[in-house]
Amino acid sequence: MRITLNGDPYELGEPMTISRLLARLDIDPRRVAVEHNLVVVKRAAFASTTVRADDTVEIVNFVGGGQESAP
Amino acid sequence: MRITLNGDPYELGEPMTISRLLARLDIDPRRVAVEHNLVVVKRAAFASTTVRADDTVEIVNFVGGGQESAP
Amino acid sequence: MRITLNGDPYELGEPMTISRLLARLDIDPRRVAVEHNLVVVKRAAFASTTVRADDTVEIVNFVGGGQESAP
Amino acid sequence: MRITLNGDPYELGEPMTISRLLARLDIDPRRVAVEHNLVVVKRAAFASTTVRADDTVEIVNFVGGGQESAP
Amino acid sequence: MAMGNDALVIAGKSFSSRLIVGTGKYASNEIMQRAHDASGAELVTVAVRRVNLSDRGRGSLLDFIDTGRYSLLPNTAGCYTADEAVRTARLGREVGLSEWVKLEVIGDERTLFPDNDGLLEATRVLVKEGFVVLPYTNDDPVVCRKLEDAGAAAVMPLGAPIGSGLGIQNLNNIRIIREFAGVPVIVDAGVGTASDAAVAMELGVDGVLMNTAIAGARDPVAMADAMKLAVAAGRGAHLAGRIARRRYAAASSPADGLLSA
Amino acid sequence: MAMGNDALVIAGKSFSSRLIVGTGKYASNEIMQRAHDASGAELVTVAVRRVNLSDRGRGSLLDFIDTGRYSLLPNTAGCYTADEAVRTARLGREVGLSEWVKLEVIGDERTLFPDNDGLLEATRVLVKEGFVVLPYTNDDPVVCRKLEDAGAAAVMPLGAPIGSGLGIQNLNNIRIIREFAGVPVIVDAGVGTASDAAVAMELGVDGVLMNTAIAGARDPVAMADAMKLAVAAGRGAHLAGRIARRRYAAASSPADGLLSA
Amino acid sequence: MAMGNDALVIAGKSFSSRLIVGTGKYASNEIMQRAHDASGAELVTVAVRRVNLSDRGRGSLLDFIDTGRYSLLPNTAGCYTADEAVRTARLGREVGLSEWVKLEVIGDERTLFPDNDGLLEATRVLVKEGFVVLPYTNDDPVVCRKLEDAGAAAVMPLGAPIGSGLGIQNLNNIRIIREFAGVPVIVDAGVGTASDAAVAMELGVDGVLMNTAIAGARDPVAMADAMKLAVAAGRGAHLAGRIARRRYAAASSPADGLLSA
Amino acid sequence: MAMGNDALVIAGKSFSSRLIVGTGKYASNEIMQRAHDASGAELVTVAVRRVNLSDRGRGSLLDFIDTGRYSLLPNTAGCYTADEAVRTARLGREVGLSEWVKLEVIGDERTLFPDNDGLLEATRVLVKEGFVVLPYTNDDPVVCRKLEDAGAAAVMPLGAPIGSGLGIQNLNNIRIIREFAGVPVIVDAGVGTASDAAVAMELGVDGVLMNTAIAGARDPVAMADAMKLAVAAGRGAHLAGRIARRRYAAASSPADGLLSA
Repeated sequence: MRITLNGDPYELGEPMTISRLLARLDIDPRRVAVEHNLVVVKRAAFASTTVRADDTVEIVNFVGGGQESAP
Repeated sequence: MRITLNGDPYELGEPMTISRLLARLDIDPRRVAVEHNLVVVKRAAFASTTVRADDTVEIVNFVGGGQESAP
Repeated sequence: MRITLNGDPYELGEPMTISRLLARLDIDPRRVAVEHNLVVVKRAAFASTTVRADDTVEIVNFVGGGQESAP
Repeated sequence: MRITLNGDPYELGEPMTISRLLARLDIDPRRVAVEHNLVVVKRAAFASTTVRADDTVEIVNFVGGGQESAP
Repeated sequence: MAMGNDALVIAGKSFSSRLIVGTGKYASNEIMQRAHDASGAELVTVAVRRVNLSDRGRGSLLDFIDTGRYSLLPNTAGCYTADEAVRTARLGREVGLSEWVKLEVIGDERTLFPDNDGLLEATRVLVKEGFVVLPYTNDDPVVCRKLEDAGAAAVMPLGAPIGSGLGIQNLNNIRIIREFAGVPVIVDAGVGTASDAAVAMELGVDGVLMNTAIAGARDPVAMADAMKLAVAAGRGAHLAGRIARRRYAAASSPADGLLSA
Repeated sequence: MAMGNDALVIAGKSFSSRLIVGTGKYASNEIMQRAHDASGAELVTVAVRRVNLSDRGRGSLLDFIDTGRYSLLPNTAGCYTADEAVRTARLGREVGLSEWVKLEVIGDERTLFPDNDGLLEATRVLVKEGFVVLPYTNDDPVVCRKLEDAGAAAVMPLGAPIGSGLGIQNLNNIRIIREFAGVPVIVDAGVGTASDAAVAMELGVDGVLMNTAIAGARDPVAMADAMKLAVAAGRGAHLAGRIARRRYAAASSPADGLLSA
Repeated sequence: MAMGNDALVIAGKSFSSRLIVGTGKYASNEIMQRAHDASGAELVTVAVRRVNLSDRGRGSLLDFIDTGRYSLLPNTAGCYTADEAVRTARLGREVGLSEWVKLEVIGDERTLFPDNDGLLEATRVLVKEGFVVLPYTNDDPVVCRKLEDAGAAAVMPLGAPIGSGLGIQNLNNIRIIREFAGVPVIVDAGVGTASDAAVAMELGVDGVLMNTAIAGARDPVAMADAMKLAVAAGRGAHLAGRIARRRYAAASSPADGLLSA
Repeated sequence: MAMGNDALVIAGKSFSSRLIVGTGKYASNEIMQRAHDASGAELVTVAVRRVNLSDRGRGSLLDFIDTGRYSLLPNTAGCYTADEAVRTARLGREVGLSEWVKLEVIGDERTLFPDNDGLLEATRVLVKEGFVVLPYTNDDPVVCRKLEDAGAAAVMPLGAPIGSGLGIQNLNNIRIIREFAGVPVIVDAGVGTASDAAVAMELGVDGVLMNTAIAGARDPVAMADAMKLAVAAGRGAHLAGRIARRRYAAASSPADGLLSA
């Protein structure tokens, strides 16, 4: 099964929680925020939110930036 | 019967066309524009448009002005 | 006998050294400079320089001032 | 015999008037001014002023120029 | 002469003068008339107001503007909402029998800065009704682009607050607006004296609109003449291509042939 | 017209144009001639140089200046001492048969700033010899007063370094010089574009002298025309009396009679 | 010392520094860290971006920002619609566990000028959701008032285009904004060097936000120190009350007691 | 800290502060003392005047200047000829037992502009007598070079007229003077507020001297502190190397990783 992860197709294998997805991606959950099908998921809900086929997931963090960037 | 003319109450007596109203007010119809109940009346329709009780009439013209005026 | 002291006539009585003149004027010699007949007198020479009749003496000190003053 | 003409040595051959010198140089006397041994020579005196050996002569005219030129 | 074939074209209409003038604040209509004449302007903006029913004394403004010589540009001065501005524009069209309107929607009565939202909304409505809309706006390149997209026939960014006489405050913004705009750019408001108008034109804008700088001068007629010259001077310099700036010294006389050489 | 009786008078001689132009740096004498024509100038400054004895090719400069129309103002461009300047001035008088001289004594070859000591010394000598001396000087009110006391017919402070095109750098000094001077003040050097000339004239100075700004423009003839207009515009605005500056907003349309009222 | 009890207060939170800095464009995170230290800033803005799944190499930005010392200000840099900006702000809140957001809705990719409509819309949404919204906007007093009415905790008008380093282009507008605003005014963007920051603070604004001026300097750490000093200097001068301007001369030494007297 | 090893060196003497302050126009000697303390200055200029024989009331100025902490710089304020200035300088040396003198020869009592001829003459005399001469002069590169050639230990061009508070009027001249001078350049006079001092230092000059801007401020002590910071800020920015100016837009946040991407 596939999902859209950060804009790209991603092969997930089977449904899993956001916590497991982050673990598989080796991402520290305390440093990121996750949007699941356009809804922000609170960190506390990572373990109870399941990503399924065709879902859209965004995982973001902070990067250097001062004022708006030109596309 | 009364109408509201340029923001003030005005005693009209009887219903009359805009042409007659302008004549009574001694206003040259070629120098003004008339709004009748928030609708602009074309000059050609002055003679066929009747002002009735409680109507609202605005009669405007050009005055000196360059850039917007402070209220 | 008279001298000109700081631009004004001054009654000296008798010839005297600059040291005595300063003492009489109650001026601390360490805080001023003295010009005697247009020549600057070193502090060390105050005691050995005598002011005589018709001499011109200037006694100056430091005052507040940043940039030039309008006359 | 040589003179210094406009800063350079110049072989004159024999003493001659400024008028003749200008004629030899094919220069219209009405368009120039002449300095002879650092003294300006009036145009009227061109015919009566003789240039001799070792004299210094400057012949100048107007050229385009607005504000001072860098050397 | 150089300016001859350098016309200002707005909505297909051609003007040989790039100066647009107002009709407010003059000591008398006669002085206004002479100032208009001296300014060489061909486009004159007028306000739309209720006929004064109590005092009908002073003659109509139009008795002092030769509409054969000057095109009238009704404005929506004093309007604070899109609705008011639209109503005023429609009435102005009936009085002047012209589709042109200098659109103003004011956002603040102290600074008379525009309300760009209301301005954009009114522009859309009036363009749909066939008006030639010239909106008075802030010197904001994004707002100017939106107005152009909405169908404005020109954009008229302010150089400084109305009547301030401060001259163009933000040369960079005006230059950017001119660089990106696909319609004429007219600097509206802020000019105080002749050089301000020249500076604006040198930025490459297409025209300048002013009222107070002329009407409020000690001698309005002489100032109108000066403004006419300044707008032409600035335009001419823009087209002629100025020299580059250098920190110092470039000879303008030949270095050779000096006596000292 | 307003400018008609507003002549520039120097040493008793009257000029209807307040723009003085140069003759250097033009691509050709023909372009110079057309630029002079477009500028409306009546006074033209020329440099004095040794006749080139080796190459007599190109015709004389004077073939391209109608001395019936233009008065010549010989200059001492390139002189670095009072002596050189005096010698050059004397020779210039013989060539041009005129007492007028634009006196330059340069103090630094990089910036071409004047040497005010040498300038003052040369002014004294030449005035004694009956010259009408117009000295190019720094924008220093004290130096200008000394030059006037020495008999200069006008003072010509620089607006910015020669050929820099930076425009008037120190408006305050130029204004002070104009305020205190008893002779005409001509801004000499620094103008880059039309508005710079207008700004100078608005300060109240009596004229502007320029060369590079016109000769170095992409289109010298068009720029000369723009400068003519700018000088007249700035002068006109100065005489007309500009409005006061305010931080914001002054209505230029009446507040009463609004639909919203 | 004078600044001690002159805190910048935004949404009830107090800062002893009036300088807000960015985290972009640094040659390395180490240099950024040292520049932040030198700047004395207490508020640091960061961008929100997708985690790079392919390259996880370089450590997290947060490893170089001591969140005990610096408060984070997530921004919506690069968002071109209200929706994007709102989504980005919500995600930023989750990462940083803070309600504060530097709201940016860009209207033009060349100039990076804000889209004030989108900005206003996003401000309304985020304020309703409990965000402390600091919007980056144009120097338009009307837009600033609308943002304040919409609940913005401060307004952040630009001094000049992002990264231009031109300094405050429109002093008059910034002063007007400060005069009318009921919330803190932070000048965001346009500062190029220390004096630009001092000029902004002297206008009375409450703070300055900059990134490129520091990160892009030849020596970012030294420039950060200079900016810290400049912001304090400008603030101090504003509070101290500068002398009035005069065209010339006022003695600062006594006239009496001169030898010449 | 960065400034630590960036000392101002004049005639071999090293100062850690680049701000030189005056002692005139203070409401009281106590306020002056606190302002000096806040300014961080190490060099303080004082005027030389006749002792007031009639009123000996108020204590000596020196009771309020710790000569262990501050070096005194006697000035020749109010002198209008080289002779007066030389006499005054000699007397000042005797009072202060220091060879240093801030040399002033005034050429005009309204503007207090220097008389550069007299200044040069007095400089030559005093240098021969072993003085360390710091002449107050106009912003004229040629005059500054002559003063340097005459042995001046530094040159002190004015930024604007004494007490005007106008700020640096001619940035280009000051930059040129700094570029060509072989001795320290101190901007003397014209500073009105903190940013003016920062601007001067950013031009690369070695120091700033001011009196009225501090003494005449509403709160002289706070302004002295602001000036200290501004001078350090401007110096720091000069050394740090500012970013280049661009007309618009340079991103300071990365473009990739946007949600919209």
